[in-house]
Amino acid sequence: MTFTSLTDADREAMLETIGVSSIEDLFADIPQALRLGRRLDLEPALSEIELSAHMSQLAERNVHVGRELSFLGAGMYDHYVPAVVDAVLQRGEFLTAYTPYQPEMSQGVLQAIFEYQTAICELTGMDVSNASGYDGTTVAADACYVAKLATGRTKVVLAETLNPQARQVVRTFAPGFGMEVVEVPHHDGTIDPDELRGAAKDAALVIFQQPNVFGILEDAPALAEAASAQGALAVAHVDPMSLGVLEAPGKYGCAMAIGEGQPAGNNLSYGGPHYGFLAARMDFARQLPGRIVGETRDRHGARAYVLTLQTREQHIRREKATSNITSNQTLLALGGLVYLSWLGPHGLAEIGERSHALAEHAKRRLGLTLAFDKPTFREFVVRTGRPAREVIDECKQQGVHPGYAIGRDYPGLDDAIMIALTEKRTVEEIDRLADVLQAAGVGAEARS
Amino acid sequence: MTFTSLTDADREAMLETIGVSSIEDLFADIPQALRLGRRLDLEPALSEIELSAHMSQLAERNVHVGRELSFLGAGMYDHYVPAVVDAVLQRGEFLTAYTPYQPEMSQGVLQAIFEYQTAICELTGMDVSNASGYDGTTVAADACYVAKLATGRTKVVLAETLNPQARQVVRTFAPGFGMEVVEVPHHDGTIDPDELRGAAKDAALVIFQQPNVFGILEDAPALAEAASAQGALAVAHVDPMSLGVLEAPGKYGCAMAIGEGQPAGNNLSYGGPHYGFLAARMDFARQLPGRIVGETRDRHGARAYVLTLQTREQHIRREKATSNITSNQTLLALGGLVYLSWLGPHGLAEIGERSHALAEHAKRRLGLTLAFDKPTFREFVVRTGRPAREVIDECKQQGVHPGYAIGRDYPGLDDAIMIALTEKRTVEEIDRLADVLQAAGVGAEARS
Amino acid sequence: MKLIYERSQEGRRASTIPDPGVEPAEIPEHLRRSAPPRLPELAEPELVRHFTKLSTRNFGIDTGFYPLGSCTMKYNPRVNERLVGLPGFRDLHPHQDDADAQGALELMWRLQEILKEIVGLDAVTLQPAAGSQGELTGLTLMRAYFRDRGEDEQRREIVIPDTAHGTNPASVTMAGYKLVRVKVDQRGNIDLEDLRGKVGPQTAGLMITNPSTLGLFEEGIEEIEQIFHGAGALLYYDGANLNAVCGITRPGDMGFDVLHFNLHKTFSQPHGGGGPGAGSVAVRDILEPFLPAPIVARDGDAFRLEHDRPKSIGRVRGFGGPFGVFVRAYAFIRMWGPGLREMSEIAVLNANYQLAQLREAYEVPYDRTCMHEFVLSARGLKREYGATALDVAKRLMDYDFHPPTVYFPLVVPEALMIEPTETEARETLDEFCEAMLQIVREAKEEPEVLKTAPHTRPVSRPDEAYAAKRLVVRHHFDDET
Amino acid sequence: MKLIYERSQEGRRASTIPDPGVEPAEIPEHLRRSAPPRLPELAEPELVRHFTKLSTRNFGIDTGFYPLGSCTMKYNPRVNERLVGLPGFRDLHPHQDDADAQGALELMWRLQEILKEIVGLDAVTLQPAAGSQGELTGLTLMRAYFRDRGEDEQRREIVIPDTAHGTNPASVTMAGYKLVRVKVDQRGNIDLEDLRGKVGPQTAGLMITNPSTLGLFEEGIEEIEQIFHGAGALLYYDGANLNAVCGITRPGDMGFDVLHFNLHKTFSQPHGGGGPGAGSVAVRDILEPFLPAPIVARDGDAFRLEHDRPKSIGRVRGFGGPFGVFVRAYAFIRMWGPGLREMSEIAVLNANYQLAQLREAYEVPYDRTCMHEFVLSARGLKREYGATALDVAKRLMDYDFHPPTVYFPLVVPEALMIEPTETEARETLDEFCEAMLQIVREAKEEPEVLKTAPHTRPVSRPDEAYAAKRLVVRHHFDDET
Ligand SMILES: Cc1ncc(COP(=O)(O)O)c(C=O)c1O
Ligand SMILES: Cc1ncc(COP(=O)(O)O)c(C=O)c1O
Repeated sequence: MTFTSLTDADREAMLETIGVSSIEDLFADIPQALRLGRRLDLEPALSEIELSAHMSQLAERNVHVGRELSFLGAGMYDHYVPAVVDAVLQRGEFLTAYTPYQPEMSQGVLQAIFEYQTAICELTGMDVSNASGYDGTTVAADACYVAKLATGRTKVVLAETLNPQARQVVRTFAPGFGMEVVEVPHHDGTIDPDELRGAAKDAALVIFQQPNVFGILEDAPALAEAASAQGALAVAHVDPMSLGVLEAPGKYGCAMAIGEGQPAGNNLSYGGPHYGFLAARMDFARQLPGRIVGETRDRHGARAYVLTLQTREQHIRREKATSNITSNQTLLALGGLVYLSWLGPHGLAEIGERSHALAEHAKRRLGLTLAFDKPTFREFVVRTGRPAREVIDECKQQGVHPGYAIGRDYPGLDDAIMIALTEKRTVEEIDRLADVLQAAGVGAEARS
Repeated sequence: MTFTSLTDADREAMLETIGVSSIEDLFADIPQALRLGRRLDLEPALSEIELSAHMSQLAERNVHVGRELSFLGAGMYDHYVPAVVDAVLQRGEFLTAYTPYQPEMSQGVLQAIFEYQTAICELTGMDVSNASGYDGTTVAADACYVAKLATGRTKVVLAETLNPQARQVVRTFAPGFGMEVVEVPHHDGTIDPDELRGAAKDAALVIFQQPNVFGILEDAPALAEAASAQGALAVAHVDPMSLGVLEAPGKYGCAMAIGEGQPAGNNLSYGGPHYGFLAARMDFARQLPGRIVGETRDRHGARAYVLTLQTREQHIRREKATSNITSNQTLLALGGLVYLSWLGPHGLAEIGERSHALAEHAKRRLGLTLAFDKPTFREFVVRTGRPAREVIDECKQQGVHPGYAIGRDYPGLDDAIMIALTEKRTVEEIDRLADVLQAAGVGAEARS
Repeated sequence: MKLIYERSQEGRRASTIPDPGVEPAEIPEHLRRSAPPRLPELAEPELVRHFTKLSTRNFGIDTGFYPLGSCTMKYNPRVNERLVGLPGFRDLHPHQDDADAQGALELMWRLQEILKEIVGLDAVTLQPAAGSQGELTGLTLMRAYFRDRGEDEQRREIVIPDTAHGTNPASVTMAGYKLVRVKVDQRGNIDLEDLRGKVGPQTAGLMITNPSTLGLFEEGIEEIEQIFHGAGALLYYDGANLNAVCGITRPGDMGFDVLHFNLHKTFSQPHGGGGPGAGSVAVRDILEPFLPAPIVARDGDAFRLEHDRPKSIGRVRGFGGPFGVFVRAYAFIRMWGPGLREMSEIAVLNANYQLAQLREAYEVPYDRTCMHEFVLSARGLKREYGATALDVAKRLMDYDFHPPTVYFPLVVPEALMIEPTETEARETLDEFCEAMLQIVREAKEEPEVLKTAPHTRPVSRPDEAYAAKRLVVRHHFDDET
Repeated sequence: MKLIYERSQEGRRASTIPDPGVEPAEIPEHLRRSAPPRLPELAEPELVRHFTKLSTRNFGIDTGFYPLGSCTMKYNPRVNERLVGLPGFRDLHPHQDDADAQGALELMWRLQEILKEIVGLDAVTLQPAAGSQGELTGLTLMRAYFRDRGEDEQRREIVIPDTAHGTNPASVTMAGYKLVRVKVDQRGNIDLEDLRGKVGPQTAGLMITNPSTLGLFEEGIEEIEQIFHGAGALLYYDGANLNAVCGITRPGDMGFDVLHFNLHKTFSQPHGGGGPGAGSVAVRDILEPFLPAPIVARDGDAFRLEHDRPKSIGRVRGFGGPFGVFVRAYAFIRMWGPGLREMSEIAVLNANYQLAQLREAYEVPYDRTCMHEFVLSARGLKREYGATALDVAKRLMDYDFHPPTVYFPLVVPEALMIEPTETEARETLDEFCEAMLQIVREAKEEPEVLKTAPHTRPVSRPDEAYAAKRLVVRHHFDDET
């Protein structure tokens, strides 16, 4: 009864209006044999009070980033999400609305998406952004479909230094798209532009990541150039938090820029929901998946915003649509917009610079062997000389999660840990990391 | 810079408009000798990120009711505050508004207060309620001032079973009001109506509490009758959460009903901010302190709400005002309204019945000697046979706070603990209380 | 109102970033940003005002009745927002070790179990990000199944009725299948005659909602099941309309082999102006080996992410899925408990109650007892007074209602698709119906009022063609050419 | 719009209360409730809609500019709402043992220290619930001090200027003092001539704000101090206007002996439609023994509530004070740090900037550099066009601004008291001034527009006299007579 208003009096009056004698009658069209005929076998209903207690117990059994000192990254980052983000997202008018099909009812969210699109375009140096994709992995698959529509080609080239989950998602869907996937291996942590150029022949697109999966800076301009030289679309998978300090993909010849929005304004939330972003040069606007908001004028000539280029979409084009996406991640993208507005250009640059500086400091402070000796951004891979899982377990006993065991994704790196730094970390915390690693027998000579 | 918009360009343009050359010039009227001439000696500024970390550390050092099993009550109760309350209070339009001086800008809060006043009148059986007092102690002092204005008498009679903090506050302010305070002692936990009748002679008012400070049910109708018989105003200090099951003071002859609103919709928050409520028979409307909202019509005849009877108030009547109150506790009272609306009459009665039933169950389950063998409501005092502080400390080692050491307020009860039950508690938790008490050598025979 | 970029002033900011007090670090010159992104620059007070004001130009369920058919716009319990905000959920890193994420994994496991019971199927993946992705996942599972049986080359077709939601055909194409359309009969059911001719050894499966997008239960479902299973094909259930049948009938019992949930619809997720959602997929045992990894598995009292699934189609999204959505869906279902059936009963009751009040004034293309939603046609209004479904929709705004879904399903001309959900009070249902009836009178008496509606919203009838022509899809700064 | 009671329907409810599964318990018959309170009955969706809609009929700082003079309506940082919601603060029982409330006590202790430094005094009590209660507390402290010296009978008078806020005289009466009024001179300062004649052995003290409610710094403050202290009296500082002078000048250094803060003003507490506030009181050492108990004391690294204060006036409120307000005030000050002075500088700059734009079009009764606020008079408008301060206020609403404080201070006819605060952007200040100037033009050209304003709000000029006459102060149910 808590979320419904039906009283017995209502029920009777309503059944009478309908002209049936019981609710059961309303289900007459369902063949008897198919009726369930029993109550669902679910646990007893909980009141809000009991539910809160139960959920608190579940939540307590998770070690969140406030409960241990965490250097986990690998695609999801513990950047600070300011209170204004929550405050805006919890406004019922945003929270409980749906896709702005009726622009008169939804100028708020339409304008917000338009502002979001602008922010993504500014970050990436692109002309057009959609209203969001599901996450940083699915936008990679989206990019493939765009490239197929745009080039007519079917070959997908992925850098091996692209996030493994993104590569897996592309592999899952490519066959359905009628596309085949080729990977270009890394050498010492980065992709060789010449090798990529070879692989990109006849390719619809090339997707590489900057900074790459190891936190290393690829020679992204050279990779983009290698792809474009073959007529393949160069697609950069970028970290939004790097774009205050790293060049915008649009400035080095990419056709599209995609990425995971989580670091920019979303809580970690055990992996979702977050937003994926996808932006492109104007040439590809008509091939993009998902919602796009455009500016127009209303009956009285006033500025207004609407969903535009809807002829790309499934509800109009059906089996010829550029994508099947309907529900997207607007609320999370709105979080991204609020966050980026809170930061402003200077805040974004500062986070980039300071996370990066902390990472460089950590490299020096830990004094461990780097898996790859190349310039990185805010994340780096060290070798511990011991099975990484053991080292991690021992550090966790001390309340420190030293980072991601990247050997899980890249054979031969079983003793490697990838350490991520954000603006939330401090020099003292890095000292603590050094201490627990040392106690775990890693970097014994590091203690200063 | 975070909460201000002033850029250097703004500053210059603004100074120019003003016609001064520096901000310093604006302070020319302040005698040189009085200028501080140094920076304030405060700790360095914190960013939101650092502040959050710092405040989390402080918060972590408090053992809140989610971290131990708590049977603390004694005026503040751990009832469940539903999520809708927060959701409403966090609406910026309510949260960041002030007193509705301009009714056109504030119909939202005015109507809400009108609804709150109605709810308080319904609970207490009174005709008029103000928009809130500071808390359950200050409304007792308010009631004294009302009674002085209404009766011209100056004697205040307090039941000894009235919350000690409320009595202390009355004692602090009564001299300023030109009133003197008399207390009527309890006998075996309750007030004797005949003794009260004697004390009430020439009194302006009598304040008693129902259920009283020990959780015991006074013979409230008899107390009210004893006060009224002497021409004193009978004032009941009531627990809102009891009023689904206990009679409304208006029904047994009280002139006023006051109380602490916290149990009804406010978080514990280490004692505040909460709301105090004060309601009265219509006869006393013109003596009440604080804001009162009334219904009226606007220029077009539409229903509207305004602050009314403002001629009582300090901004009009100044030294002749019925009170000096300006800022009150509207937001917390709004929380109360939302909460009471969430409960509805049935929910309120259920909480009362169930908390009460749990308390009776706990009495049986613990099997301890009661300090007073009289009917109680959701809270009761037991004797432990050991210094209460020791028992409490030992139980707390086991993660259970068994209750309030009421010997602090009432000499001779040094081995007593007052145990409060709310709808959040369960039979299993009472078992756990029994176990830890037993381990502390209390109620050894209680284990079933 | 102004764009946030138009409120921006150089040098302002809301954030302060702590200075870690370490040496600045280098970025290789040729990779360094050449010009800063022109993000908004404003102090926090202005930021909050901007978004507060924007929000007042938006309409949500919290604002009022939102009978957007097919979208199940039910009340979103506020407690769920509090629960997803618990630090143990909100701040849990997805790479956290299973041992330190037991609460989250248990929640997911329990949700898997609950979902299986609700639909009567054998296994669930929570990974898909939304209904559409659930469809693509389900179809990809079907292909994997047939590939495993050596039938993928042979079975190239998916049958879809004309009433289908646009995502269904779009997903079919994206999964590499060929679309075969089947007609709808006089009662709004799939035309069995037409169907039989279209199913054969080339058929991979059927894809339908049930109740259909007409809000009608597919009366021939038992026969349909036989036709497909008889031909060795599979049945896909689009779970968008599950709100009609929870605890009443189960897709698994109807014979469906694979389905997606729209957790955000049936189990009340705030739709957030477009999303997030979750498109969890349930399958019959024969399809289980192909489910995406990871899946949450239970060993005694411990829970873990099972990655090692050799026949899996692979990953469809990052990590285990949109966890925050699971928290809310799980909480929602736990509050209903075994009485979840009542949710669907009331949803269906509410819809029929409105249908009863509107069936005279509007045309009802298939006049049957509806399920949780119903479709009217404004064809009569259009013919007689020139008032279209769009006009009705726009005029409803002036009565403070969000319009229903319009012009869908496509088989109904001038369609108005109304889904009240179970969380609406009778008075609200009545008020909406009164407005709908009043609009019919207006169409007759003062059609101009409809044609120029809405009259009370911040904008009125923005020009979509103009938008598509100009293609201004981002703010252009003054200094740009 | 409807009252929540008018939306109520018997039998509906939002809450479910767990059944503990124990025997029901008795209540003595004659104490049992005879008829249930008629609280609202509605399901949660309707509840949320009701209050959401109500909120849209309210204007807060988050909505727009709110220059309500004397109330310091500055932006309320959102992070503070998050911080008070930390379970360690939100769910801490006030009877918790000191050892288990160390974080809360440390926060209060730190706040006490900070407040002392800001005002240059020696001791602080956080207990008072609001400014008014701070006044009453301060005056009661003064009485205790004089009683202790045997002078209470002799010193019965408190001097207050005509500009004083209404709470000051009201508090004087409630503290059992007699009020003596002192005039204001041509420059808006206290008339020293008048003052000298009113201070003597019968004087307990002075009570003023500085800057005064005219927004002007009391230029004779040094002399005033000598007059009072010379007569053995004390000086009370009403801290309502502290936003003007933080880090610039300190009441303690000016010679004040006791003051209250309005933590909710200066240190940015959401005013919540009327409250909560906090009226912490600071005193010079001579008054410290009398402060209300408990006070937070520090022993090394441990903090405790000190209850044992033999000379204390006693308690003025429950527990240690409005703790949630302390959390926010402490957080606010920590974000500013030693640069807090800048807050006051900008507040004063913003006020002078607006004053400069408006001083031509409106009358400025005391034309000096203002502090954080300024007072205009609409006397000229009234004389020439019949437009009153109230008309200006109402018309401002149509420009989406909250009106300033009107008709206060009483010494200024047709007063408009404008306090922009430091959190407003220059554009906002400009827009408000433009509206004020436009209104002057309107007064000239179309005075009716003013007289009938506002035109854009849910109601317009509700009849206050009618309200006071009818005295409908609660909903009356239909079945009542
Ligand atoms: C019938 C139907 N199928 C599928 C979908 C797609 O679901 P989603 O929006 O979650 O991708 C929708 C909703 O949009 C729908 O209504
Ligand atoms: C000058 C002045 N003094 C005292 C007060 C009283 O403060 P409070 O509202 O906190 O009781 C106020 C504000 O209302 C004020 O403006």
